[in-house]
Amino acid sequence: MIRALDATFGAVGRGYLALARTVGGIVVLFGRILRAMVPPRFDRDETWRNLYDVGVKSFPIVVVTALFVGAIMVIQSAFYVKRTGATGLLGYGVGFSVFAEIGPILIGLMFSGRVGANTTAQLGTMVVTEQVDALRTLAIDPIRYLVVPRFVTMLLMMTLLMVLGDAFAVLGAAGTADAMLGVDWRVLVQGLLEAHFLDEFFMGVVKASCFGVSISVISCFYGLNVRGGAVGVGRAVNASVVANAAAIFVLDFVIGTLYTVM
Amino acid sequence: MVNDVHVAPPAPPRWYESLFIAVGAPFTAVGRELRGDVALAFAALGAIFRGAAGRRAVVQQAYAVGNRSLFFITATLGFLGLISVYQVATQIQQILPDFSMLGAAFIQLMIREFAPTITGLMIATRVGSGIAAEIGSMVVTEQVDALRMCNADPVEYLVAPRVLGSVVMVPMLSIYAVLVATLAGMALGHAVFDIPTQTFLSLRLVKGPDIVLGLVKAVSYGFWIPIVAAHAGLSATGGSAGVGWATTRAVVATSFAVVLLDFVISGASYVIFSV
Amino acid sequence: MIEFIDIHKRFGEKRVLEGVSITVEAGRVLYLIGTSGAGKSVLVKHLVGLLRPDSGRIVLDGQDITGLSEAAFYAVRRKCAMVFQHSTLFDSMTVLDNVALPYRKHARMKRAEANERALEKLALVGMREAAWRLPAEIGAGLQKRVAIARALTLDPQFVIFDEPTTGLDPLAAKHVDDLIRSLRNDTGVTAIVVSHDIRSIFTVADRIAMIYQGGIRLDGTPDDFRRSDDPVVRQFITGRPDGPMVI
Amino acid sequence: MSAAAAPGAHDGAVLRAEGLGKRFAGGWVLEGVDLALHPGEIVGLVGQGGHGKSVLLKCLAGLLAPDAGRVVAFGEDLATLSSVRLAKVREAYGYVFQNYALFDFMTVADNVAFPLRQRGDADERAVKALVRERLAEVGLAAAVGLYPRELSGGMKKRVGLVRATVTDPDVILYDDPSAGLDPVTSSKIFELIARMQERRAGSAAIVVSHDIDRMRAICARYVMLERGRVVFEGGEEDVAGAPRAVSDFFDLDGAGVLA
Repeated sequence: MIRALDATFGAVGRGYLALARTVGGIVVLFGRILRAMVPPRFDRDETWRNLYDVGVKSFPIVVVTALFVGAIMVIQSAFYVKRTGATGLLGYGVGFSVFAEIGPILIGLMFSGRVGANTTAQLGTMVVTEQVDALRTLAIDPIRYLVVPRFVTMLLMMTLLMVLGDAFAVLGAAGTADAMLGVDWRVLVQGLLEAHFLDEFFMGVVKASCFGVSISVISCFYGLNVRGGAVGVGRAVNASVVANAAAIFVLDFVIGTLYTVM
Repeated sequence: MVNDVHVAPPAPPRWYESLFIAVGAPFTAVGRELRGDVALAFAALGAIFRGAAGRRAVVQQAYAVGNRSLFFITATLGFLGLISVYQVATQIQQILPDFSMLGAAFIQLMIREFAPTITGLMIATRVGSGIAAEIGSMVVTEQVDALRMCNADPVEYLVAPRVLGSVVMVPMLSIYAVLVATLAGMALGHAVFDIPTQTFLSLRLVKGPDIVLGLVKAVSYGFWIPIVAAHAGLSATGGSAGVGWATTRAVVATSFAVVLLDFVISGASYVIFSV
Repeated sequence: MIEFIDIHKRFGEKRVLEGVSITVEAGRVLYLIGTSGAGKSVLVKHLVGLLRPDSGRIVLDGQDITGLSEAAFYAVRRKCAMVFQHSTLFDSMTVLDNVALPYRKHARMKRAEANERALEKLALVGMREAAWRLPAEIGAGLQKRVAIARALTLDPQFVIFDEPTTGLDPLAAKHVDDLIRSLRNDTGVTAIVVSHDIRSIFTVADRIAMIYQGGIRLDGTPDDFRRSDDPVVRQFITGRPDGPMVI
Repeated sequence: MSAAAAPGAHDGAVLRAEGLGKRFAGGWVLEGVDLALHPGEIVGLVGQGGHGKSVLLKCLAGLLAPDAGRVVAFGEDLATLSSVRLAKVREAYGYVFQNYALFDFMTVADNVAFPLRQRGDADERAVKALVRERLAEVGLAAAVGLYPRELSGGMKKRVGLVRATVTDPDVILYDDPSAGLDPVTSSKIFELIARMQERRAGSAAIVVSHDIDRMRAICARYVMLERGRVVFEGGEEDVAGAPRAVSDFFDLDGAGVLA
């Protein structure tokens, strides 16, 4: 009995220790990134390449996700709208649920899947093929050269993509509302404007920038800590997307609560 | 040895060429991807109906998909429940403080939409990338070729058990997700907004079709996630970079598949059954 | 001069190095030999700070570098370059960009100037024509030469080669051997080469040290090795399948 | 093996490539390769890195489908076989992979037993006994219960070798069996290859390697590939008359470094 208790608590304890180590490592990395950013000397080539990679490659998936999110929101409320005839609710719903809640979460998840996983795979591959060690032997600091450009890029791109995503979500919602309910797009936009949509819009963008920070730090952390060859890279990508998803939900809650309290 | 190298850099494509390539590439890529997924789905179904998936392997995979995702689903869906109730209740409070319908609407929306879809997305992330990483590293370390040389069909041996395990476990996890999110939402509603638990726990709005819709979604995510992920893993090429790209591709493709399926199933059910 | 003094290193339960001492004199090429997993690569990685010893000291050109911080090690790495076993070229960059990177990062050169200097280094290893290709487009033998060019960009005094001919076909291996030899003769670098390619060892080395079971089994000239009657050394250099060696 | 048809139906060759071509995105990797493997011989397949040796081996095993020409094994064109028939033919093959390709979720013993169990007709006790015996033969009796990740490179190579040969196949394909190993371990591996060959008289093998010195001991005939084409075929005695690039590769005068 005591042995069983011991085993259970041991496992739980070990789990928490591992979690603490990971979170600690991520925080330390975040600190090192910030320190490496003063003085702000970026490698121009590496930053440009990343801006292009991240921006261009995640553009289609963000657009498509946003269109679908807008559309699905309308489909979900179609039933009520049809029964009650309260077409004004559509715009309100899009503003509130898409701009402030579901939009940032889904776009954050997609971004972490596309860009975060990619970053972990890239850095992880560089670690197991000893390219990161090679950088160090060429007396180049991997944090400054590899991580800082990715951090800056993701922060910037996630914010921009969120703004873009909002626009496409409205488009998707308007298209679906027109096709399924015969509601004119102007009605939807009217509802949106009446519903203090700027508040929600800013909240969504703030969330998105925070997700950009967490995604970049977490995926770089898992990438730089890969061990054990090709198998290790795959495992690290897996762990990285899981951690990113968890972080997005936790951050979303924290920011949402802080926002309403303030 | 050296004489086969260029003397000058190759001419870069003209800007309009790169534009066409950039616009066209995603379509051809998605097309190719879909064709591969569907072919693999048929192969896996064939293997399942032949009874080729070993019982032990299926149980093992069900454990990997289900039990080992419990903590993750609890955390993410729990927070989703907290967030949604908090946000919606704050909104309602500003208009008129009548929370009587909040719980009922919340539970209905969870069952038909959020529990299966967010669970699906989370499983796509956790399990999808895991499957791609496992199978991808088996491909680049030539273990899949070794399986074939030993007369073990990789689809029977690797894909079919994962599909079966996931088809069973994703609906289970979705049901579990409804409970977790509802409990979290109810606790928050009670603590912050004084909503009585009996008022919150109302199944007034939940109709049969909602439950069917939620389950259909969960089952189809459960089927397609391992297929899409395994396809990404099996197409891995070359070294450690290959496994990384395969895993990345799996995350994107499986998440995307979930969003797409959600749209298609929700749309179809509205158009056909008006629910 | 490079001095390893009584280096101990273990990974978890596994003791890899148990008191290794080696001295390499300036301008010489030392070959470090031993079975796979004997700790040859582990030893040389201490010199560029990729690994830290559990005990013992490393002295480079009279400077004790054992306890240097990661930041302080960057100065050491400028004069001590390393060519890795798998070339480790940055695969997203062209051959030219790979070699020009250290110039751009350290000497703050303009792109045109950095490229020009990089092309000079590439010409040194006979790879100027391949400058605009990506690493993946050229074979392993050519990648190795580019990696050597990149390691030479900061004009290092010391160069470490980790298994430079492993996995190369005989012709490519011979090219790499010739490069190492001409490097010593023309620029006077001090080199440590980790290898178990018997042919390269006996055609290039000034001095050979054999690591066996955590310590140095024999340290001497190629002739010392040819004449040695230690059964372990004999078995290794003749490559006989049976003998006293534990593998 | 049951898969082998009567000799004479295919002029004695167990395995034959006819005008074999394979194309990847970058262009042709193999072009017009003709090759025949006769019972009882070991052919050394040599050439520079990245010039198509591994691809050729995979085509010969039916792991890659050729884009031109055909592979005939035991008198049957691999491309025309049904999956059931192909499986039957593959039972006559053994394949030693370059990177070991051990199943990392199985113990050493299960890895070796896997090809036997896959045939379905074997008695479990006989399988276990055979696996133990074969592993003991290569000095791995103590490793039966270990997982591949707990083994050194040389040990993994030996396990791969035993797994490929435990069914006593007619054709064994070795993809760079000594890559990255030190001289002593390499010699051990080549010694094992020779022993496998002796066990089953009439079985044939192709060995891909850069290790010319060690191949001399076991190969009677060599095939050299350059940019996907066969540039040399013959025994050691024919090297002298071959083009410079070939004789350089075999480096006949370089063997005396120890003298």
